Amino acid sequence: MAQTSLPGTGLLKGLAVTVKHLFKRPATLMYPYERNELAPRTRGVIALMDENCTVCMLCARECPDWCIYIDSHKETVPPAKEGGRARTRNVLDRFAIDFSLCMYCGICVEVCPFDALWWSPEFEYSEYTMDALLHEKDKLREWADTVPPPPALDEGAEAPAEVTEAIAKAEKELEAAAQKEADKAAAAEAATTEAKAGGSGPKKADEPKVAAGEIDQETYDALIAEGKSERIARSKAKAAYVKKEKARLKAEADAGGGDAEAAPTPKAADIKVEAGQIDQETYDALIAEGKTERMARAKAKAAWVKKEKARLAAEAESAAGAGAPAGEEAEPPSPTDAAGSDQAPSTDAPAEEPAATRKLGDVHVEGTGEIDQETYDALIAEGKSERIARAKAKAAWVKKAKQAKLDEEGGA
Amino acid sequence: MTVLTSTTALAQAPSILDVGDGVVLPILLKVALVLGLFFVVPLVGGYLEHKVMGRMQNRRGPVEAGPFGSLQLVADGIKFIQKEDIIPRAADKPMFALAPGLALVPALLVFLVIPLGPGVFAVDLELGLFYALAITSISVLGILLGGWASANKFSLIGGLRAGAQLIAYELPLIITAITVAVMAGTLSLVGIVEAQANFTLPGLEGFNLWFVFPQIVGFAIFFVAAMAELSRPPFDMPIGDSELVFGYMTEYTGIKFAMFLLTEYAGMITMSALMVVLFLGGWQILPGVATPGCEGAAGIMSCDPIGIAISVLVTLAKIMGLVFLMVWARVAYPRLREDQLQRISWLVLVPLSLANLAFVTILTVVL
Amino acid sequence: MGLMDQVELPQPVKYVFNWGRKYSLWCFNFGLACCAIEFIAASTSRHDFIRHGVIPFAHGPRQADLLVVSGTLTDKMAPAVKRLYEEMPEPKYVISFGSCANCGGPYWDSYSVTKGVDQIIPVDVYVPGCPPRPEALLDGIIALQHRIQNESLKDRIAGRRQDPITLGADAPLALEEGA
Amino acid sequence: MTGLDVVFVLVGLLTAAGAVLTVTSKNLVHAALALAVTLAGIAGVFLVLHADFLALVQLVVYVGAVAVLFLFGLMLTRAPIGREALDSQNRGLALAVSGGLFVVLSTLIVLAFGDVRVDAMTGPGIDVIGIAIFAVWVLPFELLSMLLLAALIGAIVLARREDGESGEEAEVTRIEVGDPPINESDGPPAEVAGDGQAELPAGSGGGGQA
Repeated sequence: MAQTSLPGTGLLKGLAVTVKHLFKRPATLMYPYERNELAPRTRGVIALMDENCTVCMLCARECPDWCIYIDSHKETVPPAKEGGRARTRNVLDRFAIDFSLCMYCGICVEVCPFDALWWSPEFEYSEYTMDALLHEKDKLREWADTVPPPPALDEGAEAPAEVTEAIAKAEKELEAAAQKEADKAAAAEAATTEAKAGGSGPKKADEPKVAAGEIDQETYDALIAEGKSERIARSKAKAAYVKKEKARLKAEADAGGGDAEAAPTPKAADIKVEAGQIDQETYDALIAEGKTERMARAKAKAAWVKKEKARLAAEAESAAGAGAPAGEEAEPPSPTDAAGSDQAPSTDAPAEEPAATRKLGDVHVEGTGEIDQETYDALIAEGKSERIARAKAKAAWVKKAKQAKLDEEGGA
Repeated sequence: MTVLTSTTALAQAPSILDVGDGVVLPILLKVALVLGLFFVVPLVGGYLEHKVMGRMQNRRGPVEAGPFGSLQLVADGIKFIQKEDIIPRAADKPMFALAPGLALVPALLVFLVIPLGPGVFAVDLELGLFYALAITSISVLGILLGGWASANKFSLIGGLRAGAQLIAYELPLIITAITVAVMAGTLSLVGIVEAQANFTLPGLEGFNLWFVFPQIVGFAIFFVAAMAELSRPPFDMPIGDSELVFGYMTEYTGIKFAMFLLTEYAGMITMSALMVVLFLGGWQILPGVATPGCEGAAGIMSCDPIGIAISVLVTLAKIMGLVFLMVWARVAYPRLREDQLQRISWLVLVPLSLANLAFVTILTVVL
Repeated sequence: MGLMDQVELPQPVKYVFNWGRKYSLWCFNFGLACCAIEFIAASTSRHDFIRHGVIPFAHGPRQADLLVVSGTLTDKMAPAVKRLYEEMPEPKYVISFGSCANCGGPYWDSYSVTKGVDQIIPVDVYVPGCPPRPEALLDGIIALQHRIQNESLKDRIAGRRQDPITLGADAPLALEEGA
Repeated sequence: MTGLDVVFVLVGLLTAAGAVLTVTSKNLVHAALALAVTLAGIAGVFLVLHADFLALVQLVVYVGAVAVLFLFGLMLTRAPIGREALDSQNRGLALAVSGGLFVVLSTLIVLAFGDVRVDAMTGPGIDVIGIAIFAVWVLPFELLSMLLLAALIGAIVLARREDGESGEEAEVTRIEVGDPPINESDGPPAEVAGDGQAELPAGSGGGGQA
């Protein structure tokens, strides 16, 4: 205390401090309904992309806890062409991580030479029995669906080597295709208007993405036709299906949010949603995927809160933009839905996109990490690794951006 | 809630043994009133404590159990019923079982005389104030015995601390209550409320005042002493969990533990109700403001049902306000040391309350 | 207790009783290592598990319903955990929080570490992590509440009596029985 | 026999049972509790006689204070409060003293009030009691209070320690909490951290030192 103060001022000061906090907003995160935005490489759980695994056993050997169990057998692959030599390769039979023992050091993820192991930020897998914490291959593969895209590079950072290579290649192609410029520009324009029409119309039948279920089957057929093994084709087709299903659900949610009725007090600054309801579609989808009832319920609740927030944000926006119909304002985030993970910040995406498009005059925009979704999906469907697909999709995006810029200049 | 006896019958205020008009129904109603008060209001107080404490600590407090977590204490109660009843082998079994009841019953009996509104009370004793203070002083027997019977050092020390604390703070509490009785000229709680409706300071005729205005010192003494009597933080040395595990409650489980807890919460309500009656004008809305639907000075006499309902609500609101103050102090201040506790009582509160009593008595005689 | 572990209660009563137990989990934290910090984080304003009816830091084992063992359980400490668990009144629940408590974790090969708290007391929910996030504890608590809501107290107590966890002759510890 | 008579008999029996238990109990704390029951029973008897004020005084003073102090003393001192057998070995003497006392008291009471009829339905109000104490019997009352004061002083004198073994509070390190009296135009904060320095006003003190 200051030495001149009256006796008792300290007591009053204490009361003042506490009562000040009474009127502050609580810092509490309403956990099952609200979640922290976790970093993409949060050490939540280790996911396995078993198609990348070559059974080199590096992870199991480096694991300080020895909590990785790998079984494999050798298969003889017949020669690829006449006169060749038969080769042996390892086939993964069992890959299990004992998460009751794991110390989450991440050495296995670091040493994996083929990007088969990934960190996923999921942490909700408490169990009633300890043996359920031994996650087998299938479970680990499921976690791989939850791995979010890597964080964007810093502003002005040097692009990864594969990206610069791809960009150089794309530029060459661009120059080679200079004479067809006009046709391509027209095509691109048509494509963008089509996409916008699909976005503004709340009817889901117009969207090309809705037919995703059949595409999933196509992917499978294509892969089988390409001579991939049945297992790989199935897993990839499944991944593709999950991705597309999620995208579709999001699109539906946004379409549904567009024509929603007035909500009580839509404040733009900070939207608070009273939780307690669940998103039935998500719930059904998760149950159908075989998740436990508890997890499905929690996730559905979170999805509901997310949707509700998006809806309120859209409403607030439409209220601000005086007269603009809500349906147009709420653009479907599906084109920017990067890797189909449910962790992607869906509310931010539509707000960022127009700003990025306007800045396209600057050629040096390539470092921002935008990717061309169609290319990406196509490459993933072709069975390329996620990393390569991303790099190529980035290159494709740069290409398109340049075309758009050329168009603009030509128009002017 | 019901209108039980006429308020104007102050002259023939009944004795404790006069249970009513000889009809069974009023007695049952009184029992229902007291039990309802006893079980519902402390739960509301406990819920308020949870929530206020949470918000003052930037938390939300209970949310899941019931709407806005309002059934948290109900859930606690249901759980305590189901818990195993452990009696330590070395414990004095009859005493161990008796102690929570001995602490709880006095807390229940105090509710008999608490007036919530005009005519809304179980009995209006001529000695109501004295009765309330006398009954609360018995609770300490249960605490002391519980601490001793547990055959646990921490329990024993906790019980002794509780005993020392209650004896130390009983004195300023009673002296301050006597001061108010001197001002009001009666020991009846209803009478004290009515006295406040007519109280003015000489020279300020026309300005109706509650006793808290001339007696702000007395109110402060009573408030501090009441918190210490109840072992509420920052005066919770008897259960000081950093030193004594849980004090006299260390060995208690299940329903017996719940009885001790209920004693504490009920005590919080009764002490707040006493403060409301003694200092804050009972069921009056504001000094000199008549309650709608009531007659008499400042509207405290005969009321129609709406007036009674408003009065009861006003009383409950005042009680909850004081509970809020107690929780506020709990959050703001750290626990005292045992010697600081005794020093505050004997060297500050007792002389202060004695001087206050002398001052008020002399003024009352002179004026 | 008393009758409740003898007879199967009718459904509505059972629902209410289970509901009461579910939302009143007075929590006794046995903090042994770094996981205890995450437990404390779960009790602070950011995560605030009082929202779920988990009243933190029960003063002693007698008032606790939920024992959270968070951290490395050493052989030296094991008797204390078992004793405190036995001092808790039934029905009581245990959450094993973090890899060390689950089965030894990084100290799986240590001479002085008990390989999992479930070797000495029955565990209801295992929370994985090293250490787990505070939200992971909340998830474990929600899982436990889910379990409590659907359980039968009679079966629980009967199961407890049938196969109590006692350390056999081959166990590494020599605990005093009923310590 | 009215309802009050029934209550009187019941309360009387309870009181007597408590009294018997007080002297027969082998456990000192049980005996103290039985004494509390006896004292509370006497309060009940007063209540039956419509002496409400007296009953409440009995409760406050005897049950609330005296019994608690008894228990307090038992638990603080080294009295055998456990399961140890308790026998003072003076039964004959105790019987003689208490029997004699009973005979004397009952004779006195019968002689004094034997033929007085008290109307049981109207107890004296507190105003009557107040006037009796502070007007009629004020001298004996003041005498009694002098006696109590003497007892109080005597107790303090007895309880006081000698100088050598005084239980004074140990020295504790004082920690100054709060805003340090720093003025940005003045000397370094180390200078104003001292105790003597802290007494000075923040502005002038630091400047004078610098």
